[in-house]
Amino acid sequence: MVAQFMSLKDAIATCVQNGDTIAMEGFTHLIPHAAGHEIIRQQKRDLTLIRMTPDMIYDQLIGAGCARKLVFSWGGNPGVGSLHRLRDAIENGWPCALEIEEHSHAAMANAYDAGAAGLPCAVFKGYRGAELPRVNPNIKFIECPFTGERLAAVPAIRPDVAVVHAQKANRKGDILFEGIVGVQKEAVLAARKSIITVEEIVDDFTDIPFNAVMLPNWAVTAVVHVPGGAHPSYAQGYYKRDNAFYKAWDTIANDRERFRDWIEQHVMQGGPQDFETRLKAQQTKAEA
Amino acid sequence: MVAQFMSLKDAIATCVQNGDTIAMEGFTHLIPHAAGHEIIRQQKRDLTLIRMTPDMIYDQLIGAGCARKLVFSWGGNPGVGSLHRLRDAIENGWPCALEIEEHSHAAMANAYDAGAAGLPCAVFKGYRGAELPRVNPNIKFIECPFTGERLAAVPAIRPDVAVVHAQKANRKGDILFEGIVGVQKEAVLAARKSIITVEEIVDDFTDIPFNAVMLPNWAVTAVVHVPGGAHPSYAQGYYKRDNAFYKAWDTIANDRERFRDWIEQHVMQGGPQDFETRLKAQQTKAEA
Amino acid sequence: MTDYNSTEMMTVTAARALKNEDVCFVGIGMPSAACNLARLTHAPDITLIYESGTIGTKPDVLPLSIGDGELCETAVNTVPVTEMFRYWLQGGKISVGFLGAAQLDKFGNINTTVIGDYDNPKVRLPGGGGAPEIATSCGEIFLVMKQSKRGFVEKIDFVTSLGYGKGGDDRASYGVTTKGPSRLITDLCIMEPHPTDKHFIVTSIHPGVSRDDIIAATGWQVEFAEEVAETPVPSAHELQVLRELHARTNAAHEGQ
Amino acid sequence: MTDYNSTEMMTVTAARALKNEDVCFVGIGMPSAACNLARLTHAPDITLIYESGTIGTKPDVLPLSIGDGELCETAVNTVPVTEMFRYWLQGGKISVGFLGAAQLDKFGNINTTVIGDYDNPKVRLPGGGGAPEIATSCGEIFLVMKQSKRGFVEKIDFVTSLGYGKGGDDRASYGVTTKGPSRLITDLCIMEPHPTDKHFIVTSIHPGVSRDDIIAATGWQVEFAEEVAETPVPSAHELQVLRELHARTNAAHEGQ
Repeated sequence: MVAQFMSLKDAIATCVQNGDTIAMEGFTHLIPHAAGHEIIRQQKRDLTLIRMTPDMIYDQLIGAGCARKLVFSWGGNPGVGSLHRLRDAIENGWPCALEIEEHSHAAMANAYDAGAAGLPCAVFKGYRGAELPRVNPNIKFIECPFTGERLAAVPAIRPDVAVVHAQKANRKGDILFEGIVGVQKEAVLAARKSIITVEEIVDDFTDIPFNAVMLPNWAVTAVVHVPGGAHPSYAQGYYKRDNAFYKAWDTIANDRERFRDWIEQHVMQGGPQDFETRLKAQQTKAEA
Repeated sequence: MVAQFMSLKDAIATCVQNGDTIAMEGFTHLIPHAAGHEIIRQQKRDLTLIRMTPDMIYDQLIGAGCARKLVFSWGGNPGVGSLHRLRDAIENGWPCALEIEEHSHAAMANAYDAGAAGLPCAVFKGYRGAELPRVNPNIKFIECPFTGERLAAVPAIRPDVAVVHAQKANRKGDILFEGIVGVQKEAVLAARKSIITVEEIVDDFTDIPFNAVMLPNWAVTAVVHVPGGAHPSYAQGYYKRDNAFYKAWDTIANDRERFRDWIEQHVMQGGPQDFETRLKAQQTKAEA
Repeated sequence: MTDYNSTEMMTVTAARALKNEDVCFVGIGMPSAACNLARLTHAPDITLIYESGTIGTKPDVLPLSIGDGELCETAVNTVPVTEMFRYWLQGGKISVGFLGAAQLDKFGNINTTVIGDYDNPKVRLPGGGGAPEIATSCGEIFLVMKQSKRGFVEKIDFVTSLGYGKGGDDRASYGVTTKGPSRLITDLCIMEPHPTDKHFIVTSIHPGVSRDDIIAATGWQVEFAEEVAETPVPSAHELQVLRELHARTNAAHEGQ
Repeated sequence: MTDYNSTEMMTVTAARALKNEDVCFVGIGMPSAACNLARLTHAPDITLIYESGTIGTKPDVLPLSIGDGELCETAVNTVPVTEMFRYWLQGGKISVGFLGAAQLDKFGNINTTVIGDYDNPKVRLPGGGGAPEIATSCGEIFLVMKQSKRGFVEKIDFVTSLGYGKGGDDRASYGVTTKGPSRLITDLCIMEPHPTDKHFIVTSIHPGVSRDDIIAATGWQVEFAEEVAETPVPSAHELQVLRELHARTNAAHEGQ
């Protein structure tokens, strides 16, 4: 099955079901914010959300009541502080209870790698002397059959759907990632279905390097053209991280009502086209 | 310790000791032939040679009596036929007995990956229903602690020295690989010491892609400038594979005396500078 | 009978087994010719993958080795060999694997390791290479091999790569969930596995070949399907494309 | 006393602990400032690695997050996060890891997970992120943290990342072969582990700080070395470089 070009609305409606396990990845860079908003707009529920760094995008999904469970390794607003919606869900069950499965970055990176590699589990040198194995039954230990060395094991991540943002697709639906590439390729290869939002669709990839980080069209389910779709995260070569908005989020998310208003105004009444608009506004401001 | 620029003679003399375990890699592309010849010239002995595809380069080392053991997954002259020196060593112990440890490509690729990753073993879905586990005690099976699935395990490859060829180094000793990159990066990261021969030394790498396949200078021991050093293998962007010589090797290697004469003339009485000369001769011929 | 030889018949028949949407792991030699013939005729969008890491390659000439520069230059993407075996092959992304063999048994188990005893071989063959995991990780396997009593044997000397094992459900008993060798294409006929026992049965005979020819070239008791088809002959177009491919290839390799 | 504040004292002291040949895994915040100060002063060739995959990065301004574009643009190479944690961190390629904490005990075990009970936390902190494996895979660990009784506690609520465990040889009992937290740099002093028991001992006190200041800001029984040094004050050059770095950073982040 070769990648289909779709609208964001259709891609989320077709690929994401209530109760699904979803990995939305992007390590600071290329975070699929537009796709996250579409999931909120379509009021998907009971999702298990997987992400190494559940930052603003998951704060929004959790605060909007889309998530039942979170699998993660670091939940904060980097350089700013707490994720207030995430904490409110964990500490107070608002707007609904949130089950958590907590790992380290190394465990999750290895679990994505194992998922992409078709393995049932990842084996790594991890969690030595750490306490997470006490509270997370999905951390076990095995012995190297040659040396007897004790190694940690975690289940491979195999999401129903991976959602990522990339710089470019070509007209065939092949995808190109550049810069900080995170675990996006692994997440897509590990998932049953995948949605890739992209900044730009180009005619062909004839001028890209031999060893570029990319996905061929037959390894992808849906490709969606959403310029600015990573904002306030960034897309290397297109626009910078909107650090000011990450700081502003701290205030918005710190109050339930203010958060609800923000979601209502910017997500429920918005659409994917807003991201390009927002970007242009930001760029105009920067140039001023 | 930052990479040192050395002559090929000094690099082999400094880094390679009799009895060492050596991985010389290059998957058809970028095979370090010049370095192999220097090992023969310096009459290194009792080496354990590791390589997925022990083709002409290991045929030469084995025929010249450098090796005591071979760890491999496919031993042939691709598209041409047998490796006569390898077969003569295995079947007749000439010029000396050769112990073999045989794997599949998947096993060795995973074992290099595990070596680079600092793991004692690689765990993968392999050798199912295959007979190699009966004859190779370094293939074992473990169970996934979550699913009970039976998975193969092999020891990580951790060579004393990795020897590879690359297109470029910059003046700091950072290394760039392009095209078919094989397992070279993994081999270097898995090894205690490494020797990289390169086609070219450039001032800097400012124009290479963010996600290029490369090694920083502090992950490399010795960098050696040997233009043409992969011949008759090839270097993408520099020269093509000398398929005619791979075919000619079949005749040279099929006879012990002819092989000895060839080694005496082209290796023992030769030097690293011959590779550039050979390349120019080949190119002149191709242009004629 | 049109003007073609038995190798061309085998190659064209193997090429026809491939579909436009296949993702195919290509071995060197005959598989490479068949896969590229398919790409140059009825399956222009087929994805050809070589174990050197080249994904979606479109070589103009056949590579001598699985890592020729042409493969990388014409590929959609080139990945490290570790990634090729881990994410793409083991990850279950390949629909068809093409394999040949030195020895083959009626259950499609193949030997490319040794003739004779492993520790004291009569002939030391190149070894398994990618085959042991190609055989179990690809969606299905097409075997391509010229028939002879030396190659098609009752018992192979070494099981390099699993086919249907001892037949029946034996393949699944190793934890293997893929289909296995669903087609064996030779210079004489096409064989397919028995629905339950999984031994190969002749289902189509190439034009001009007799049942006795097949029996004479097979080391096991040959079984014929109730209805045996006649394999369609190569078309003039297929033969032309194949011959041009070989001519380009020879010119390129000799020219060096 | 020259004109500097205690945070600057801490940052400069941490920077000085780094050597020109170090390969350093950098966390965000204080570690990032210290590492880049080292690079801009006495250790121009230091290799700074951020867990986002950027190797040998030379940012002109401090990143707000560990994955800002500036890190990639100025790096020698940027690798996938899987590779960063597998080949570079777990592969033993990093000489120094810089960590902070919410809670710390006298054996250098750190908590960045929860205050209170894990299942019913008083405060849910961000979690371990890269720290559990940074703490065990790097050649040695430098801890940087402002001192307070709330942070420097007798018993941490959750062991996110291993220091010396229960002290003595406990760290090695987990199969960990790296050195562990060899230096704790605070706004008041430098502590180093006892040679055998491994609890932290004050080895150097920052100018203008008294022993009572340290005791008052520490939740465990403070031990002082037989000979306690006075930490050298920041040089004018170091202060200038650090302040310019912060000024550039603030301008860049506010300007967006």
